[in-house]
Amino acid sequence: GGGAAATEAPAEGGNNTLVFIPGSASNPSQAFGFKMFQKHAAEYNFDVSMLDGKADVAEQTKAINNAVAQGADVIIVNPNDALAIVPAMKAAQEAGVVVGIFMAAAAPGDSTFFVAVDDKQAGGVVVQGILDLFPDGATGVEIGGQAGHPAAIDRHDGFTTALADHPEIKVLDYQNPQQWDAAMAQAIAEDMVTKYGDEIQFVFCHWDNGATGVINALKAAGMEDVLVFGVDGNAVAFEQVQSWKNYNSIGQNVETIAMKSMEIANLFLAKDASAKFDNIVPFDLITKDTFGNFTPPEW
Amino acid sequence: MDKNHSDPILEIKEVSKAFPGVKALDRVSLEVFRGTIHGIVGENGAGKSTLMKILSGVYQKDSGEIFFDGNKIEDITPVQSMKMGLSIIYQELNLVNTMTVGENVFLGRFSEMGGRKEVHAKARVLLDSIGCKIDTEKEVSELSVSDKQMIEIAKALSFDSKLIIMDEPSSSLTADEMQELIKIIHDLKNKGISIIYITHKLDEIFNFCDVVTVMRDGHVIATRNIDAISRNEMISMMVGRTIENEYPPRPNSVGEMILEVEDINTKLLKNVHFNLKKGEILGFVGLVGSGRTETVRALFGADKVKKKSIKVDGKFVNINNPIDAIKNGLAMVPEDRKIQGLLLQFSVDKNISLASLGELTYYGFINEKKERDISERQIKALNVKTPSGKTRIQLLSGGNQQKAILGRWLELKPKILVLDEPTKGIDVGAKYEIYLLMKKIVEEGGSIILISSELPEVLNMSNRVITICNGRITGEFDPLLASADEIMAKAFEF
Amino acid sequence: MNKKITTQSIIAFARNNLIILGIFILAIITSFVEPNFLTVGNLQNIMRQFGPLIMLSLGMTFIIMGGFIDLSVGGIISLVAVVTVSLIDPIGQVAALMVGVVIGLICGLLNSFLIIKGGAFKQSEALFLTYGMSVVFTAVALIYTAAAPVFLTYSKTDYSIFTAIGERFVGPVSVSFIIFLVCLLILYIIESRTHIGRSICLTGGNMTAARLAGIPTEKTIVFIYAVSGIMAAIGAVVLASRVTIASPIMGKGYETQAILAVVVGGTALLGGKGSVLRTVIGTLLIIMMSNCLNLLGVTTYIQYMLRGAILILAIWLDNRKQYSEGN
Amino acid sequence: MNTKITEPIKNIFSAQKAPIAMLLIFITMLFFKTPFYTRYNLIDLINSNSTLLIVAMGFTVVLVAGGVDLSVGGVMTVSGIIAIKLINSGVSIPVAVLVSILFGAAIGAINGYLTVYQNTEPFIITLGMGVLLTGVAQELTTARPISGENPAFQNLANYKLFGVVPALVLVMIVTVIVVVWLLRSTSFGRNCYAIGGDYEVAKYSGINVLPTKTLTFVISGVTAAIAGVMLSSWVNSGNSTYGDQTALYIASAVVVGGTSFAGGIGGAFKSLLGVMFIGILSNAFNMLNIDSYIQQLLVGLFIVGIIWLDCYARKVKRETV
Ligand SMILES: Nc1ncnc2c1ncn2[C@@H]1O[C@H](COP(=O)(O)OP(=O)(O)OP(=O)(O)O)[C@@H](O)[C@H]1O
Ligand SMILES: Nc1ncnc2c1ncn2[C@@H]1O[C@H](COP(=O)(O)OP(=O)(O)OP(=O)(O)O)[C@@H](O)[C@H]1O
Ligand SMILES: [Mg+2]
Ligand SMILES: [Mg+2]
Repeated sequence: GGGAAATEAPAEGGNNTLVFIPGSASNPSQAFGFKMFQKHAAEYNFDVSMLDGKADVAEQTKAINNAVAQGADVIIVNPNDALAIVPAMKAAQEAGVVVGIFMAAAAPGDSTFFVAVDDKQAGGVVVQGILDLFPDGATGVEIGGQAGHPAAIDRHDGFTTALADHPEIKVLDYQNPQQWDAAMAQAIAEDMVTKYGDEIQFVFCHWDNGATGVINALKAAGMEDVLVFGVDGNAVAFEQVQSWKNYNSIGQNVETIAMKSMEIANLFLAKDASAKFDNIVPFDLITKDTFGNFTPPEW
Repeated sequence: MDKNHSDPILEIKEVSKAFPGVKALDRVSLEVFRGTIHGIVGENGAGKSTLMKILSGVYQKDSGEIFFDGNKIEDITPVQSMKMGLSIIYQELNLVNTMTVGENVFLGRFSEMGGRKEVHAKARVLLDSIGCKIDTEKEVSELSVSDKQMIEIAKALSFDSKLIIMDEPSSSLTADEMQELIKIIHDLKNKGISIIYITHKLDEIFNFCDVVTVMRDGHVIATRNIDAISRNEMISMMVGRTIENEYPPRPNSVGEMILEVEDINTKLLKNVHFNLKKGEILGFVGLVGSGRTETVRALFGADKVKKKSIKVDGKFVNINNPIDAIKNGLAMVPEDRKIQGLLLQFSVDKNISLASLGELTYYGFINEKKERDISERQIKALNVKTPSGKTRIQLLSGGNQQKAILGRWLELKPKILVLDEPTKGIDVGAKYEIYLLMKKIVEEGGSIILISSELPEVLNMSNRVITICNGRITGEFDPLLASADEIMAKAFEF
Repeated sequence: MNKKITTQSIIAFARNNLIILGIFILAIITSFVEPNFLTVGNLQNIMRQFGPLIMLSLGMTFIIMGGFIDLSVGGIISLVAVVTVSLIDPIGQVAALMVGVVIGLICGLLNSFLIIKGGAFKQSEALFLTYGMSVVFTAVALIYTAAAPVFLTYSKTDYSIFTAIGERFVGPVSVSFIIFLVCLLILYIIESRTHIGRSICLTGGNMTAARLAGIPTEKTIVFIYAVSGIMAAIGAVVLASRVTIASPIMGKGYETQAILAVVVGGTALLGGKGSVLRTVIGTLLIIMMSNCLNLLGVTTYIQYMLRGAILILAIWLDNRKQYSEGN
Repeated sequence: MNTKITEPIKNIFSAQKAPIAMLLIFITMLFFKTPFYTRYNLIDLINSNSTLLIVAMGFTVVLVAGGVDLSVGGVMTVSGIIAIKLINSGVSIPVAVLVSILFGAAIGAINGYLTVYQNTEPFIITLGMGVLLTGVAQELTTARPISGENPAFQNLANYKLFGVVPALVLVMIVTVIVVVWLLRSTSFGRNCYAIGGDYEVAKYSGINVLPTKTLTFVISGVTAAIAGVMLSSWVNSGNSTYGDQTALYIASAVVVGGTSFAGGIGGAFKSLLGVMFIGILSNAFNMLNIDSYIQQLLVGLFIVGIIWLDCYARKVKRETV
């Protein structure tokens, strides 16, 4: 046991305890993430459990403190808000807990390490994808993820940065729905279709489930040629890659990230000098050409 | 006249007030002298309460002038009026149910009184002075109506008032409490405090008022010294015509048995049993809280009971809710008109058709034409004064509201009609109309159970009375043979 | 029949129909700035966006008219959506639809059972009971799918009914809109012509008096919650058909939107007075507002500010209108 | 004399479900080997529920006076953001905190004006205000979290008095004491009970109902702002998503505690119990490692159960035969 507060850490079978704290247990990618932790826990000698961040910073802070109280050796957090849990994570580290950030980037010191795809890079990939289809440039729209969510922020920033070098690509409109809610994404997409019509040649939607709504909107308007980009690489992404004329998904392999998180956590627990703070997992760019190379995940 | 009479504490000059559709006060003038008890009488809707509410600042007058204690008052608020020395006991009870007795007495004056302890101590003193024993820490919601009335009186006394207005304070007091109230009123008078006393009980006017003002339809008809007016004169001024008798001749149409209540038991009621015959008016006599209302509510299926057995027309019936009761030919005009009787926001039409709604429904659909017919018929038959059937019932005077509720039930031609305090707060004229209606109902073969806290009413209207005391039936009388004293003795029996 | 149109009558009309006026002004401004607003495509757009919310709002109207409130509709949507969509493959689309509606009905009955058995006849008591039930329904939905969304488009069997609800048109009118019209017609007839409809108003007006006069108030409560549950279930089906995804938290926030739509429409929150027709107007305002603001290129942040401000304004103005009527 | 002692105890057991349920949790947790009873956890339990408790205090005042304030979440968020932004731009901490609190008071005043003076339905108006404030928060931050740049700001919540008691807890305790005192022992507080108990009666009894009731909204705005600032200090950042779910959470906790939505009944201490009950419940669930969806189900059932039992107890009391 590592937690300072843990008077007697339950040491069952000599395994270390890992507490996974998703931003919200209702978020399918996080729910799947927990499954992956459970699936591979034995390989990495962990007993895993989950405390819910309940889509609220104060709740997530509570959960981190509860994990410390439980004497967790490792806490893996998917943040609701990259900044707000920093004090709690620092306190946890001071108590001797290894704190990893899951599927999001972090600043050094805030946590012990992070494992994620580079959400900022996703923007670059999208720009490249647009240029592949429209070498002379194109116009389109961006539909962000949940307002204020770290992944949504990074994806937008990365996209904006990458676009700075490509004035031939023009983003007509950018809107942030309130939640990761496909219905909201669809309503926004429908209104954008009304407003810009055929000017829309591509849509970058920050998550594949939201892109489902976008595709519904495009279908209704008969705009079957529009290039749609999503992020996640979940099951629906594989479906959409096949069923929509131009659909690409920037896959983040949750299973890989979960395994990597446990691997790195073990390095830190062993005080291995090779343990790194930043652990970027490469994207799986899922397109009509590449989808056969990957197995669709079950979420 | 003693010397104080020459010095008015209150002068009202040509005050008018209109509500939408009603001219509630029409150039009313009135003078109240120091140290007098000034009675005000008048039919329902005469404008008595409205005038008082203007004085206390709840309503603003449309025109006219008011002088209080020599000062002209204009656009006054309730706070200001109290500070000036004018306090009022409203007709509708005016207590916060969720708070304690002590805090209610000094409502809004918590820190003035010096905090929690002081509030209760001072309230104790005040309550003792009017002979009221209620615990000041008790929550008002747990009190009976008459206890609440006493708290109201204590509250009014707690102000250093020069004029106290009492708007029907006696409507729910027991005889003992009434005596206490009269004593208090006299004490106040001796201290030079003036009192405006509004009531529908004419006896009270003659018992202790010095001056009486009669109002009708928003006008002051006359102001007289009490020794210069007779009861009949007063009544004819109130209703605008002479009334020979306050009660119609007693109906005499009693037939065979219709209702046999064998055994009602609740926390309060013990083996309550009685019967009712066709064409009979059965009066219930008892003190406040004796269980009269509880008995009829249990009969009507309004409340849960431990046990009851009821026979209608010789057959046992199950009455678990008002719907069952109505199916078995029962109807009830409840005692609290506003809370239990009326849908204040709804039109007169909808209030009247309420109980007949089932009859008007065919395959789930309401026949609206029939609904209007019913309402028109009842408005006409009962002479309900309303601008139209579409008027919100809230805007009608108490007597007319009560008639509308009666109409609601009469449409069903119930076999058994329960009237719980049907004339409470209703003027003489409207009362008489209701008595005539009762007579008509029984003559047409209906039966009535009458509950009233006004003994003369029960005695004059009933064919038979039973007394209830503490949840038990204590006696049965023929009002023609028994004396009022005899009956009251049984009602007090423990 | 030739009433003169005076300025006064125009002002009176405006006063009495502020929300309709607001919708018109919004539409006019938007159509000037964004000509695409008045295209058939956008009107059809609005029609479909209208779909899910209006269903709940219609059910919520009965609840609020009866003097109650139902915060559980969000949870019901989530639960019905995931169960219905996931059942298409195992039991077929018609049976799945029926199961969905029955679940909505059961949820509604459960609410009314709690309210009646607990004697929770105050609006505030019902508020918290149904809030708690919403948490419960959502949790059941989460447990049912283990938080994963289920996709209509993954179905291996026929899901043509859902597709029709989600995207088909009959002439210029979307199928979901036709469903709405049918529901509206039925509910309006119930409200204005039937015994149970009157009972709802009477119960909302004064439950004690209504009960004593023989109105079946408890049956009425069961009825309104059952209707609300069923309408939420229909809303869930329309929503899932439209988005083609059902997620166990997709209903979140719909309950407050529905309440706002009902009250902005002019149904009194305290009960006793209102109409499903008013709710249509209220819902239209909410949907149009987001459509227009999107077309005007207003960012979602500002949209939120404006939405809050306009809702407050609508209720405040409507209130002033009633206030001046009352005097 | 005897009743003075037994009455409150009797009251607690007949009317108060939250304390009993809380007691049950404490007893249950004795039988499980969890870190529930560690000093760290118990302090954290209080510390991490402090911001909610602060909001609940003002919320209770509004409820007692017969209103309701669903904009507390929005006020929290925006006032936290204001504080952080001002401090980051060089404004001194006390001034920034003061401005934030004044902002809360101003929103409370607007809520109060609209609902009390204009006689609109507070439930709906404050709901709308919450939506509006969410938009304001997003606009102020462009929907990104902003971090506090002045480390001293963190001390506001995190400074440990005597090395143990976090400043946040201290602020919470002071707020609770002030509100308990306000409601129990001041004229203002008693007038709130009167207004909530019966508005018309309070009016006719000479209580200045309009300003008093408006003031309750201001107080709610102020406590929400204090909570917002403390939350921002605690997590050293501001974001438009904070307080997203606060209003209904607080409302149900307060009602579970025994303060009535109908007004006139309840009190600050009851609300404290209600909030702590739900906090302890979820802490105990976490300590027992109960699956998070099952947790949600159980919390829902607890809320329904307790409120239902309260309703049922009242029903039984009404209908005793
Ligand atoms: N707030 C109001 N709005 C509209 N009309 C009102 C209002 N208050 C009173 N009225 C009407 O004004 C008239 C006078 O009513 P008021 O209450 O003063 O009569 P009252 O003499 O006190 O009768 P009662 O003996 O029944 O108490 C009645 O017609 C009543 O319907
Ligand atoms: N002093 C009291 N304190 C508390 N509750 C009381 C008191 N008196 C009566 N009650 C309750 O209030 C109701 C009043 O009793 P009930 O109405 O049957 O008496 P009543 O003879 O009709 O008197 P009333 O003139 O008040 O109608 C009953 O339910 C009774 O339990
Ligand atoms: Mg009167
Ligand atoms: Mg009675």
